[in-house]
Amino acid sequence: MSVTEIRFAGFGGQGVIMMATVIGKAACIFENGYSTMTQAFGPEARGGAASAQVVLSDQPVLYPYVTEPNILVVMAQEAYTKFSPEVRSDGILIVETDLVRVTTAVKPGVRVYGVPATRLAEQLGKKMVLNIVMTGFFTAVTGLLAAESVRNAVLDSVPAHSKDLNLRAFEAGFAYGQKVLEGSVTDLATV
Amino acid sequence: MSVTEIRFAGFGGQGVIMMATVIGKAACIFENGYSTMTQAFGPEARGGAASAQVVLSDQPVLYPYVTEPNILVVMAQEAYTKFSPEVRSDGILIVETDLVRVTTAVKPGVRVYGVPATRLAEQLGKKMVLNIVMTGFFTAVTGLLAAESVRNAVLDSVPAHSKDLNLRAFEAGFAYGQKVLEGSVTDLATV
Amino acid sequence: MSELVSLHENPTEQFLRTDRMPHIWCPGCGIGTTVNCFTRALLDSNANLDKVSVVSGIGCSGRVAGYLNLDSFHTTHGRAIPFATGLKLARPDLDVVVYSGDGDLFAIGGNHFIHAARRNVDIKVICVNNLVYAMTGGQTAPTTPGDALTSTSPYGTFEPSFNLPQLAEAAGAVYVARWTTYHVRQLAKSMFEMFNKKGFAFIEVLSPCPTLYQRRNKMGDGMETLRQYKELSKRKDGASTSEVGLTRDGEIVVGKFVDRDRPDYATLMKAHYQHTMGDKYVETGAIICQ
Amino acid sequence: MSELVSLHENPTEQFLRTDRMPHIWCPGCGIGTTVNCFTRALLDSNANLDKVSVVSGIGCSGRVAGYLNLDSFHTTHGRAIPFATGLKLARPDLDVVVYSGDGDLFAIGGNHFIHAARRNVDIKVICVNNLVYAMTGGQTAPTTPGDALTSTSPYGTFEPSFNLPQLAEAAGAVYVARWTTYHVRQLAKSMFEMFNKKGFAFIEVLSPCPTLYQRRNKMGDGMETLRQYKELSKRKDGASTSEVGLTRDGEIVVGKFVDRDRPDYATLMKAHYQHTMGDKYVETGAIICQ
Amino acid sequence: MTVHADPKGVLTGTHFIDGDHACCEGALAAGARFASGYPITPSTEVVERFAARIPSVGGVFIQMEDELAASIALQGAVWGGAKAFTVTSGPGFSLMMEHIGYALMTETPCVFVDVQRGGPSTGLPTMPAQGDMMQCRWGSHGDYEVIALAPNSPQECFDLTIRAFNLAEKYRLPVMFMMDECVGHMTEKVVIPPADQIEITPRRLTKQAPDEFLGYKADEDLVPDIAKAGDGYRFHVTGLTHNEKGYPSMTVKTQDKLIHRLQDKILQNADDISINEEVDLDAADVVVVAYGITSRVAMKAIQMVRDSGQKLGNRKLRIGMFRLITPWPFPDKKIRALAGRIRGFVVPELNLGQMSREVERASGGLAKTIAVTHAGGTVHSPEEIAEAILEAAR
Amino acid sequence: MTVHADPKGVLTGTHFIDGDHACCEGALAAGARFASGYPITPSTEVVERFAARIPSVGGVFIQMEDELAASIALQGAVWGGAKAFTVTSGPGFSLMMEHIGYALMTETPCVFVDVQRGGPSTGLPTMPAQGDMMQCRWGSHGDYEVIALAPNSPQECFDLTIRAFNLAEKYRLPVMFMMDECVGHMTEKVVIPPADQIEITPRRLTKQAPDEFLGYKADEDLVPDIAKAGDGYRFHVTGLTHNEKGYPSMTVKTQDKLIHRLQDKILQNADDISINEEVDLDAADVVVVAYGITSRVAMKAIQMVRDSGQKLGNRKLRIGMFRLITPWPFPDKKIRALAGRIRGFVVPELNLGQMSREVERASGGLAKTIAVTHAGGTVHSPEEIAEAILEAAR
Amino acid sequence: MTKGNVAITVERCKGCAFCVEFCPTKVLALSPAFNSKGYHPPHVVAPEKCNGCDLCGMFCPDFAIHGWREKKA
Amino acid sequence: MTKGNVAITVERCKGCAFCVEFCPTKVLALSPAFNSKGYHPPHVVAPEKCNGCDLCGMFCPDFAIHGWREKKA
Ligand SMILES: Cc1ncc(C[n+]2csc(CCOP(=O)(O)OP(=O)(O)O)c2C)c(N)n1
Ligand SMILES: Cc1ncc(C[n+]2csc(CCOP(=O)(O)OP(=O)(O)O)c2C)c(N)n1
Ligand code: SF4
Ligand code: SF4
Ligand code: SF4
Ligand code: SF4
Ligand code: SF4
Ligand code: SF4
Ligand SMILES: [Mg+2]
Ligand SMILES: [Mg+2]
Repeated sequence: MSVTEIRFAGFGGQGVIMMATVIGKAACIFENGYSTMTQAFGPEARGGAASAQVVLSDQPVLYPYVTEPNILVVMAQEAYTKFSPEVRSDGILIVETDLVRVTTAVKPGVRVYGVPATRLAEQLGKKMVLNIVMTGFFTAVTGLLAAESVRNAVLDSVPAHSKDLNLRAFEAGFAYGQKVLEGSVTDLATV
Repeated sequence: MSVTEIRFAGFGGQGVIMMATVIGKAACIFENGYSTMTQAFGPEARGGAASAQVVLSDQPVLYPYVTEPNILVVMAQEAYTKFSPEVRSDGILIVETDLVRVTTAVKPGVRVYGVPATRLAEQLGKKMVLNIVMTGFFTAVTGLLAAESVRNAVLDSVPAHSKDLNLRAFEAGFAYGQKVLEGSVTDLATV
Repeated sequence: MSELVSLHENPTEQFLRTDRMPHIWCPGCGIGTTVNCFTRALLDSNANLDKVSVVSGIGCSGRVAGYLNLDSFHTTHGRAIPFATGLKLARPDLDVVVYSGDGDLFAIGGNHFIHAARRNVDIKVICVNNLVYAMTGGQTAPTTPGDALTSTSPYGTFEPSFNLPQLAEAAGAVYVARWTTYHVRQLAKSMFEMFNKKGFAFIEVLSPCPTLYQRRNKMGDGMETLRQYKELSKRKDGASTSEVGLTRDGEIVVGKFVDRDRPDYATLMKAHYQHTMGDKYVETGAIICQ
Repeated sequence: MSELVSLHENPTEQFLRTDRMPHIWCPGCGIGTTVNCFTRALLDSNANLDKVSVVSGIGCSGRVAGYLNLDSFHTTHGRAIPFATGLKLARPDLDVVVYSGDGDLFAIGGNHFIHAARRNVDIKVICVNNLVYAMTGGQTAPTTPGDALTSTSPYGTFEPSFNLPQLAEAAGAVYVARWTTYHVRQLAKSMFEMFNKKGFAFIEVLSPCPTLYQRRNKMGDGMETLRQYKELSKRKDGASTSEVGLTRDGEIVVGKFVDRDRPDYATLMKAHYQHTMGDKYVETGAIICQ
Repeated sequence: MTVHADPKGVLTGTHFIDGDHACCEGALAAGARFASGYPITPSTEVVERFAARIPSVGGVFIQMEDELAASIALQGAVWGGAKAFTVTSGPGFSLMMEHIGYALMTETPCVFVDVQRGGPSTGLPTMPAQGDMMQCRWGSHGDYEVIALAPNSPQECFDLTIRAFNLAEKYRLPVMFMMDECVGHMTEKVVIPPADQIEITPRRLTKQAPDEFLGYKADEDLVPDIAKAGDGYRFHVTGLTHNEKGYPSMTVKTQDKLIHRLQDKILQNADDISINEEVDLDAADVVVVAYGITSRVAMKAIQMVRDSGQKLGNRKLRIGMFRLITPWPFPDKKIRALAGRIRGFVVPELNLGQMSREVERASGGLAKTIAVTHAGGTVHSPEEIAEAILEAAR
Repeated sequence: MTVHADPKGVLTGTHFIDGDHACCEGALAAGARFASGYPITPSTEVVERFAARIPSVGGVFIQMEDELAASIALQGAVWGGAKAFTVTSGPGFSLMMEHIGYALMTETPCVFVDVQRGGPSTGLPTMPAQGDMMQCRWGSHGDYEVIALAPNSPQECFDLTIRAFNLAEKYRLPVMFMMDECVGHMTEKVVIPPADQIEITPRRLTKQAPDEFLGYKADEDLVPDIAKAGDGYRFHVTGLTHNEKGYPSMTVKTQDKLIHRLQDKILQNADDISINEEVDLDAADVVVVAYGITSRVAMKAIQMVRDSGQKLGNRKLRIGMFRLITPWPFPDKKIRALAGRIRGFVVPELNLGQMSREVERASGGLAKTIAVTHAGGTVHSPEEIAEAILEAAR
Repeated sequence: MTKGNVAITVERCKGCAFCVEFCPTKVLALSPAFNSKGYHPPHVVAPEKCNGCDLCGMFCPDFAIHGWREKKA
Repeated sequence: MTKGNVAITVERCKGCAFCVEFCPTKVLALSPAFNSKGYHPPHVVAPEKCNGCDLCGMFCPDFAIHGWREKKA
């Protein structure tokens, strides 16, 4: 049984939940896996922190929450501070480079990838799609799911009138991710 | 253990509950017995039937309701119809003679006493005290409790300004009862 | 004459569950009088009686539903209005009448009253106001006026009471009237009007409770109260509702105070969805499951 | 200047549970602004702060009690007013303020509002009206005006909303005012007046909820709402409350609408018992058990 | 320090009154000076008497607009410093469930009186039942323990109401006073002692200074001291999960600690809280477990069986009685111990089997449990119970 | 006659949605066309989705002024002929207790959804618990039985909501749909079949003529046929004790007959109503009894123990799982039978021990019961449960 | 004047006298006799005066009396 | 004009700009810098214009700013 735990974290309005939904949907609807998505609710989260969790598996998921994420995606410094210690030592950490400064405290062995998703989204004309940029990037650097599956999940999750924009956002993130993998960009602020 | 079950029945406004209270109180406060009084409540009783039950005993009363009354006091025809079959065959039936017609269906062995309590009360100037007249009569014909105890219970149960009137009512009923016992009056309408 | 008697039936009779007679109401109680007016209004309205539902809460007045030979609901204390709201929204083809007491509608049920009036749900509310909680033994109600004795105010009430027509108007009712059980013809007519009014309509009927209000307050029996109604009532149609508050033995302003038009809830809903959803909106008449 | 800064404290600071800061309210939320006005009013009133209790229900606005460094009660949803009623009647020496949201006070809590107003209980009610149930995610409230989008009205609301000042007046409030969070000075002054008023006093404060009302309705952020308040508000002291209903983007009538005198519940009670029971009446001040 | 009742509230003497009135007198004797109510048969007499008595004692009765208001207004009064209670019957009790939970969570000492009538729903408004026994334990959402008392006579309505108030103060919680219509509307002799013979548990008012005070930090007995409004403590009270200071703290850890303490303050003090009448248990073959009015009918049934000279083998059948004066917390251990030495329990109740399930559970299969159910409207006939006793003996 | 779902309400296809949304889709598929609600976390998403969906399906959603109104408005709609439901969480569920009793007493077919969050009182509004399991059984005054379902995944939120509506119609009663925050807010794949594969139980509308019709005279299965308003039946509905005609009849005899029938229509049909998932029970040494989200965590715990190769004597420890899909009516007989052949039960719940008491009671001392309690706020760690399994095996 | 009639269901009457008092033409009086529940029902003392207005019927809280007009044949 | 002062608790600010907008004398502007939560707090751009009216303090929903007047010695 292979299980992958993923946490997405940022602040309200960044579309963190949507990212988790897209990944979860890609896995269980567009590939033949199982996935469970949960999100942190809470009055304390009013305009504050937002986080979502996805567990992917080749068998039905029993335990619904993430305890030690294989992959952590963070889009805010507070989220980084709170969640980065949880990542497994063989895990992946993905950050929004303009919003998160990666400290040296990251466990050795953790692969770290960064993308200026907000900036890329702004270049597409709509800051709002930063989450889909991030999703594209995620798809590229993790290689967890087929790009086609995630693309379909994106299309299935956004309103009709914005399908095009979101597709472009996905591709932008995906392309950036491929470049990062090739080593042709590095864009990580570290303290 | 000696137990006496008594039911008082009539219609709303006749002071049936008060009669039961006075007898119950006389037994347990002014004599050294035990007594439990209960009453029939019910929306169905709106302006209609009223009934109360007293169980007297020389030991604490366990079962609170009357099943086979030793004594039945009725002040309305409907009450008579409903309850007279319950009286024990060695029991006592007391009726308001102007309001109740005693039918021959009464069990043999049941002693029947009648008093025109309403009329006697009216003679005292206040129809309202018919229940205390009846209480006096009850005290006389049953001999169950000392007249003094019941008299005290009456005084303890009525408002200060009407103590006098009620005492006279009690005496009127008591006197009538004594006369009935002596055989000097008989005043029973029977069908 | 005796022949005629047997040929002619009391017009109320067909509305009664005669197998439940006699009813539990006391001698001189006004609730039955209001029922007469209600049945006369129904007759005049030519309503299809199979399509009239009566919803009551709990109380002496709440027993009305149980005596009327219509589809009838004796709900929980205070909740006749939201029950009626659900029934009416599911079945716009029915006439839904709420018939209950002052305590039921305005003490525990007060919130539902103001909200249904605000929404302008198309239900008709008849409040038998006997100024007291009768069924439970004569406690203070939010309508008990002035300095009246009740079982929970053994030294007399001192709380200010509601002015029901004013509250109804402020909350949004489209039809507001007050009568007493002395005003049998006017009441019947008002009930008839109410049936023809779309939206949240409200009639307050002052009614004697000789057993638990009048007696405790040495106000005599039902008859004496009716005489008092006759004497103290003043008809002022269109009176400002802020000026019709009741006092212990002051003037009783009666009449129709409010009669205005405002689209009712279902109409608003339909129009709104048609406007916003266009073709996608599936309008429903009666919601009846397979 | 830096020296002075450290010497001078924010006047609100002493009223805050600073160990609970930052609060949970969103950027641009108006609730905090109303708290500033409240604290300024309290300062001006020279009240003994140990004797002021704040009672909230549940909601974003209901969190006020938890942030104020006073005796404070975060009760159940809708029940702040009856809790406050009990507290005030047991402790007439306390100033009891109810501070809560529109949903809390007028949806689930509507009945308690009208009854406390009727009784004229001496409590002060501040309603932060953000036109929505914010805490639970932005559902329709009985105050949501016109055709606004909410999470339970995804195609827009169509229900008529309450006119809160009118309802308050009809139910019996002795002081009724409305302001917005743009009117900080007027609001503070009004709150001050309210403290000096005996009886049931009510202030409605319109307040932005950028996160759950404004955003969904594309009305911008808190700032944009404040600008709108500024533009649309019209001060009409003494306006007839029947004419101050709110619409989606129409005029916002602000001002003090009602300021009248009526003996409060405790005063009525005392006078009544003195009158009816004479010497036998044992008047109580604070009810405190041994 | 022994605190006695305030003589103002104590109607010392011998009275012939019903259970509802006796309950009111008990509350007055216990120091209750505030009641918020809403009329409902068969409980209204309690507050009617309170309304008549309180102006000459000093205090407040307020009839609220509904049971929601009635069940929270008293809590406001309690935080002001009053001893307070509310009174209702089934339908109203259902409406009070949210506020019972609030009182438990905020540790507000007070008393809820439920005079049980026939249910469910409007049911039989004027007739007896004991159908709310599980409701008083489980009727509010979430998890908690409760204390409940069940009087079987007007005298006990008086005595145990005082105990209910005392337990409420000692353990800082709402106590459920579970009467039934029969006991509530039954008139008997009630002896009210002089005030100085009535012991009263005072409120556990904190002696700490405001800046040190933690309203939810418990003492050894798991109960925290309390402050009242107006004394400068500037405390906070919330129904949210809260820390020792009373501040909302929505964490798993705080929840775990708080909820367990609320449970344990009852369970760990159960020996102090729980009282039961134990009659002839020592060598019993059959034990009748009963409470409220049913315990009296059961006693009559036991007498009937005894009088009939029933044998077990060649000796007399021995029947004991275990009366649940405090049905909650349920006396698990005692029932378990009894189960190990008897043949069976007989549990008559005016319901379809509520406390009998607890007897069954607690006896762990060591003795059989015969529930003598009754849908309510009146009491059992002693014969029904007697029959069950014989069955249990077989 | 098989009745299928009305395609209008059925969103056939594969979806990635959470339990709350799936519950709403289940209700629509089951034919619900009316919902009255009042917002409360974590249940609001159910009605939010209903509000979004219903105008294009045909029907009404109304947000009422409070839970009292929400829990009775749907009953008005039902008597008009609609299938209807309401949705809430703990505090609102407490407020609905009176009306659950009314629906039971009047035999009104409908569904009450409770998405459980941490309690008591306001507690942990956004975090999971299973603390209302006893409340849904006992929370209304008076005595009754209920049917409750507890889904453990969004797929089951869909499937079992349909079942809840079907049971409501078949047995003319309110069915309790007991979700928990975790299941409600968890997003997974949900497959919605075509309408013609969804079986729907139609309302048992009477075929009798109005003058013969008795709305409370039961058929053999103890369930009476029903009429709807507007069809000339001129029926009466009351929460008072009533006779077969539906008229108030406040007698001991009517009460006895009615209340027992209401109980028996569930108990005598328990085999039809009750469904449970039984995994590896045959030769089990230890059986885990669980429901809702906890059943999944428990399954993980069982796998952990299995994987660790635990032995009993010299063979592998055998662990079974008994999942309460319908916690109520409780499967007394099955648990009793199991108790006779295993060492112990392990009952993990997000509460301080609720269904575990039932397991303990039903097992009659034949096997031990280990409750793995949890105050809520999150789910158990599988390790806690695993440990209890080992303890039960000892 | 139109001829009116009035009918009384004696056993339902509870003797409130509303009909007697509010009959505009004083057709009725309470009878000295009791019905079986002990109430004095009304009886017709001036039949010729009845105009069939049914005010008695509208007032009667016990549905025990009503008046009507004879239809002209 | 009375001399006024204004103080800002930068870490509490959530950048709503109410203070900036409603300062009658335009003393404030939002700073381009972020506080640790990522908001732009105000900073004083025209200290001499401040009259200490505390309108900023009354508007600020986060209790992050206030103005006051210097007492004349
Ligand atoms: C929840 C609940 N609370 C209280 C009651 C008791 N109760 C029954 S009727 C009633 C008052 C009725 O007063 P009103 O509506 O004025 O009717 P009336 O009897 O005066 O006609 C009350 C308090 C109840 N049945 N249910
Ligand atoms: C009995 C109950 N029902 C519902 C809720 C859920 N709830 C919490 S706050 C709230 C609405 C709050 O609205 P409002 O009073 O306007 O406050 P806001 O958040 O808008 O400031 C609701 C419905 C609850 N906590 N308790
Ligand atoms: S108690 Fe009053 S309201 Fe009830 S039936 Fe009798 S008179 Fe009418
Ligand atoms: S959700 Fe709205 S009301 Fe609540 S804190 Fe945010 S802005 Fe304020
Ligand atoms: S019908 Fe009219 S006139 Fe005839 S008796 Fe009746 S009230 Fe009098
Ligand atoms: S009005 Fe009706 S009840 Fe009253 S006296 Fe006349 S007939 Fe009898
Ligand atoms: S008003 Fe307060 S929160 Fe808003 S920008 Fe100014 S200092 Fe910051
Ligand atoms: S105190 Fe007044 S002038 Fe000074 S910064 Fe604040 S708002 Fe501007
Ligand atoms: Mg009334
Ligand atoms: Mg709001």
